[in-house]
Amino acid sequence: MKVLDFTVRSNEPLNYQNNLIKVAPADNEPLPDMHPGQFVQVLVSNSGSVFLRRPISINFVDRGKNEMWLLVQRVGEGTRKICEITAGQTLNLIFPLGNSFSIPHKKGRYLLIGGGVGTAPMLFLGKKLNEKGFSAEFLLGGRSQRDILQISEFERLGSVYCTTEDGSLGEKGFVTDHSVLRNNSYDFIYTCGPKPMMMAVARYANTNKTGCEASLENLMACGFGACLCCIEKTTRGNLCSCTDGPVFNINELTWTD
Amino acid sequence: MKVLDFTVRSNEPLNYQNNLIKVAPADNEPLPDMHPGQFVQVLVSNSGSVFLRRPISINFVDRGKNEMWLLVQRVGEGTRKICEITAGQTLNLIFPLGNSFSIPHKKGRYLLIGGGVGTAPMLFLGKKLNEKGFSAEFLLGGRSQRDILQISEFERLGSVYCTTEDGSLGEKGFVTDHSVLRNNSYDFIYTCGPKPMMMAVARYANTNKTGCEASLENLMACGFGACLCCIEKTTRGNLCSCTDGPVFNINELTWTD
Amino acid sequence: MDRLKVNIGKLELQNPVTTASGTFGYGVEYADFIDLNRLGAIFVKGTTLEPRQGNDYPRMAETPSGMLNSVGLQNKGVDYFIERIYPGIREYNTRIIVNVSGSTLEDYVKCSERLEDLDKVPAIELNISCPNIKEGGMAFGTTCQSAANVTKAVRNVYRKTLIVKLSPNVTDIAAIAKAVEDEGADSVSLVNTFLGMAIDAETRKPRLSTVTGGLSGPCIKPIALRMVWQVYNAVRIPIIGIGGISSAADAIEFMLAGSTAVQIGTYNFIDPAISMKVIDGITDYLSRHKLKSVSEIIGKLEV
Amino acid sequence: MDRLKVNIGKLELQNPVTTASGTFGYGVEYADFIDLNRLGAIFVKGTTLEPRQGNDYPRMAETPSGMLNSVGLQNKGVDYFIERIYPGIREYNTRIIVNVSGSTLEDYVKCSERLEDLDKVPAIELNISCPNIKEGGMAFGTTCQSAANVTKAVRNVYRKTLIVKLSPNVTDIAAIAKAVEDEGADSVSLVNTFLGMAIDAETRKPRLSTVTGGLSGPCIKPIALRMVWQVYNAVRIPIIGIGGISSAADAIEFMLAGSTAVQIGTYNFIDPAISMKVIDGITDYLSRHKLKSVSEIIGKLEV
Ligand SMILES: Cc1cc2nc3c(=O)[nH]c(=O)nc-3n(C[C@H](O)[C@H](O)[C@H](O)COP(=O)(O)OP(=O)(O)OC[C@H]3O[C@@H](n4cnc5c(N)ncnc54)[C@H](O)[C@@H]3O)c2cc1C
Ligand SMILES: Cc1cc2nc3c(=O)[nH]c(=O)nc-3n(C[C@H](O)[C@H](O)[C@H](O)COP(=O)(O)OP(=O)(O)OC[C@H]3O[C@@H](n4cnc5c(N)ncnc54)[C@H](O)[C@@H]3O)c2cc1C
Ligand SMILES: Cc1cc2nc3c(=O)[nH]c(=O)nc-3n(C[C@H](O)[C@H](O)[C@H](O)COP(=O)(O)O)c2cc1C
Ligand SMILES: Cc1cc2nc3c(=O)[nH]c(=O)nc-3n(C[C@H](O)[C@H](O)[C@H](O)COP(=O)(O)O)c2cc1C
Ligand code: FES
Ligand code: FES
Repeated sequence: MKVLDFTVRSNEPLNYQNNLIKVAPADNEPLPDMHPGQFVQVLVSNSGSVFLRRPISINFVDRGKNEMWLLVQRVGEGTRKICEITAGQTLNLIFPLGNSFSIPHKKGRYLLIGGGVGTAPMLFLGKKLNEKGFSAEFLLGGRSQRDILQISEFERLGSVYCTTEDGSLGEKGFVTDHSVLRNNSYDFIYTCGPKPMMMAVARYANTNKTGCEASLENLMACGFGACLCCIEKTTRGNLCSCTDGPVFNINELTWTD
Repeated sequence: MKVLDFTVRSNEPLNYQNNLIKVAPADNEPLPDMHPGQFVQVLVSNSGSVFLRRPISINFVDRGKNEMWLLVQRVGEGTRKICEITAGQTLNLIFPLGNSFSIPHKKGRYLLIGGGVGTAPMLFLGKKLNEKGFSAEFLLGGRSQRDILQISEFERLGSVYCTTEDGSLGEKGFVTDHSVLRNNSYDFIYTCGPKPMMMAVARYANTNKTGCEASLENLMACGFGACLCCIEKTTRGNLCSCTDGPVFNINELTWTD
Repeated sequence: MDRLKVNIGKLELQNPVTTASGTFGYGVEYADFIDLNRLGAIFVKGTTLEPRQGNDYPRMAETPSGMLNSVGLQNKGVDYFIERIYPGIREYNTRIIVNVSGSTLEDYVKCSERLEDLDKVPAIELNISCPNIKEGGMAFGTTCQSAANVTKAVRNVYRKTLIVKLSPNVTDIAAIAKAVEDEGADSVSLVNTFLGMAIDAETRKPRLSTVTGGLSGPCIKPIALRMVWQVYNAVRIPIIGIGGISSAADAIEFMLAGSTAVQIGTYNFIDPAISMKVIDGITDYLSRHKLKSVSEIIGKLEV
Repeated sequence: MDRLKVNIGKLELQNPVTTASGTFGYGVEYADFIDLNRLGAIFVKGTTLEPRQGNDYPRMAETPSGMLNSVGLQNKGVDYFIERIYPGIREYNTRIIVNVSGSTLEDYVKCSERLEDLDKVPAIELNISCPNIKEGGMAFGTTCQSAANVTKAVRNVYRKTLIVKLSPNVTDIAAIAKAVEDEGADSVSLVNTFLGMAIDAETRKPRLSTVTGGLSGPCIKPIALRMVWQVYNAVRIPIIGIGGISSAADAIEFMLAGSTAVQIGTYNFIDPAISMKVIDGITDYLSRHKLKSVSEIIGKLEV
């Protein structure tokens, strides 16, 4: 973990509420090891009302360009202000934080399910699986066509299935309604997105006795295990979702909703 | 008085610590009447630690371009953040605020003395005097050559004399040491700058029985008479420097140090 | 706009959005920025029996998300108010409520008495919580006994709506609210400023001439909100919530915690039109949440 | 670096910059960011006699220039601390001070007793001011009598440096400081968090599972500073200043107001290296002001 200034290389709006921000260490030092599921804590220094840092997943790491990608959805003041930062400006990050998705040891059918901006860590995970020589399939859900992000990036890494609530892209409905889930069986499922979606995915995985990991988005103050604010009730007691998580095996979770 | 969004037309650094920011109403409505000595209250919306607005004098009004100029010296977080705003961005201002320098009714010798960024309102005042058909002379003081701002603008309006503490421009010393004060007598003196400078100017004016107005820079919370935080002790009791001032006749002031 | 109406004791306000004493002058200071007649009420400047010069400069220091002030109740006294200011503002089509401050119990009583006859002043707010005057002021608001005493004395001479403004600088604000309720206060308003302090590390001097001053602004909101909630659970009289309100959401939070109306103070300095935005925002909230009346949110925190 | 040395009772700290309990884990959480050995001291996590699960999620809400927390002293108990954590951290080359919390007087006494024998824990901080537990906690810190009782009881069994951490949720913090001084406390640390509250207007629910929580961060600094100044004028024992410190200037302000040392809390979350910057900033200040020792600024506010 370190605190480091990054230079924003580009900041590109992907749709009405999501920006893709590419950053590189301001001192040009090579990026350290980072793993899919890990996140960064972004300092929002250009706002009068944001005090705490904001957790954002590592969307992708481009080693060639020594670049890290952040996919940010504007939901409030903090994410809005992050998206206002322009190329050349500085972003101060604490990183890399959290545990990571477990990478399998052998070939198999792996399904990566992302909802909304929860698709962010799935790109990095898909790439890691590819690098290991494993194929990945992606099931992406959103309200409408415009909410499904980075499709062409995902397609480079494996098969992509989509659901939209209005049917404007892929199958109509929620991710867990997609036919791919009925017609196939998977060796492991990874998921990140809104809690109700992840709970539905977990139910599917349980029913089908498929291993499954979910990445939680609990509220965080520090992001590195110091405040105990981000706890998640688990079968092992209250765990920190910033250090013991954000990725949890669904068997450990005691979600009640 | 109104609260209005302005669009920043340009923001140009004049030296290591001063920026000239030109703004125009975002809605393109013509600027209302404004008078030299008046100021604006700038909302600093891009900082995590600035809460109150910052008072900045009206440096110049360019009616042709419907533009107002602000000359800002970076002394702390607020002024630093104001100077970070780039062309095209928005600046929210409350304006025009305060009383103004009294404009004479007949020709005479008028000396406008500014120290540091206190020269800001003098440009607008010099222009107003010119428009009335009166000539103005400017005595500008600073620590060093680079601290004397907008000389060519001033030269367009009248004779310019300078003092610098290190002698790098004009006469060496403080404004009140300048030979022009010994060699001439004036009908009225206007001054704005650091308090010790204005007090020295006031002493000179008193000694020479010259009328004199000074523009104060008291700490302000509101800027429009609502909080009573900015008071100045005067012969008429505690007055608000934001509504009864910022310009005071030195005869009213009870400066003790 | 009936859906915004609220009642503070006998007093009906056209909406719950009012402006806090000492931050809104006599209203006129804001006439360029807003339609004063749209306000629920204006709490005018702290008024004392005798004129007061207030404290020396500097009287203000900026703090994180807030400010300290030590104005010290600068005002020209109640007689000047009645003769010179009241005639000018009595035409407003909103409620004018005078904030009554003092150093002695007698001051409060006499000042309140003189205000009783003003036909367009339907209520007074008893400021027993000003931290910026040497004698009296906050001291009255920090024990149940003294708060009860001053309330009782004023209640004896003042028959219109009596609002008592509480100090947050206490261990148990609910007990004090209870004490003034028991003496016949029609309403409590809370909070006044928190006693705070700022230092200039470079000069080693206090930033205020008075060393300490009153803290206000968004920084105090979480504490003020908690106090409103505690008082709501302790008294039956209506509460006017105050402390760092800077948006309609803030105002609604105060109402959910138990405020019947709110006062906006310091944030008027940042955005002189904030009060209008808060009124509009509350109306919008009611529509979005399909509520008929703003009274449906008062105290309706779901715990 | 002798010029930075300060003494808290019998205890010498290499510099006045320490980190606040509950915001700094056991130190290890920050080992990647800073050299822990440079700290004046580490106040480790609130420790109780028995293990505590803490409160339910959500435990945190952001507020203007601050945050609310209701962690509720989640910890594995004093025995676990002694057996499992202490061996790992006793090698630090800085002072380790344990924050002792409890629900009953007996809890405090027993917990303190067990810590007395730890050779590398030269002091404890008695937390009589936690607003986040149902019983005990803050209640001990809000009256002189109860604060005195718990101090006395612990003083009887604990001979090393005893620091009592005061609650700011009181009318007269100086009186409470005086009461614990009279019972033999070696030092007081202040302030703990302010009881506050946050509401989500849209859902009408409290943002914390516990409804209320403790407010910390820069927002509270002006009040905390005032309290340090008041306590400094009331007691003779050294004060450890706490509340919203986010820069060297803040730390110096607390020292000018009368603190012998300071604790940095919430701001560690924003900048995990802030403590090092504060140490460097104080050194720089001493040089710029041509001061030989940091003790020359303690209580040296020029009023
Ligand atoms: C480990 C982790 C990884 C994340 N990765 C990403 C990512 O890659 N891209 C992305 O856009 N967002 C991500 N998030 C969510 C992001 O942190 C929040 O959206 C952000 O903190 C909201 O801040 P705000 O100021 O914009 O909104 P606020 O004004 O603070 O809140 C707006 C709304 O968002 C909710 N919210 C606030 N904080 C969080 C949070 N930490 N998690 C979930 N909801 C929250 C609030 O309850 C509120 O409803 C991640 C969160 C976590 C914990
Ligand atoms: C009527 C008026 C007109 C002004 N016109 C201009 C102008 O045209 N250009 C310009 O650059 N500045 C002007 N100032 C001064 C400017 O307002 C302050 O420099 C600014 O508020 C400082 O804010 P900050 O956040 O940068 O500094 P802070 O961090 O707040 O303070 C930095 C230093 O500046 C001092 N300071 C803070 N506020 C003021 C203030 N209001 N007046 C004087 N000193 C202050 C502080 O005591 C401190 O020493 C004017 C002030 C007034 C009252
Ligand atoms: C500059 C200033 C002057 C004030 N004067 C008074 C006053 O005269 N009487 C009073 O009861 N409260 C006074 N207050 C307190 C406010 O009315 C209000 O209670 C407090 O500021 C908290 O609200 P806010 O955070 O919205 O400002 C004053 C506050 C400020 C900032
Ligand atoms: C998340 C969190 C947990 C805390 N836990 C404790 C604790 O266990 N014991 C304690 O005495 N104080 C605790 N505190 C209070 C801090 O030690 C400190 O007194 C307070 O946060 C004010 O300082 P700050 O504004 O610098 O954070 C906690 C504060 C926070 C933010
Ligand atoms: S966010 Fe602080 S411990 Fe997880
Ligand atoms: S700054 Fe508020 S009255 Fe002058």
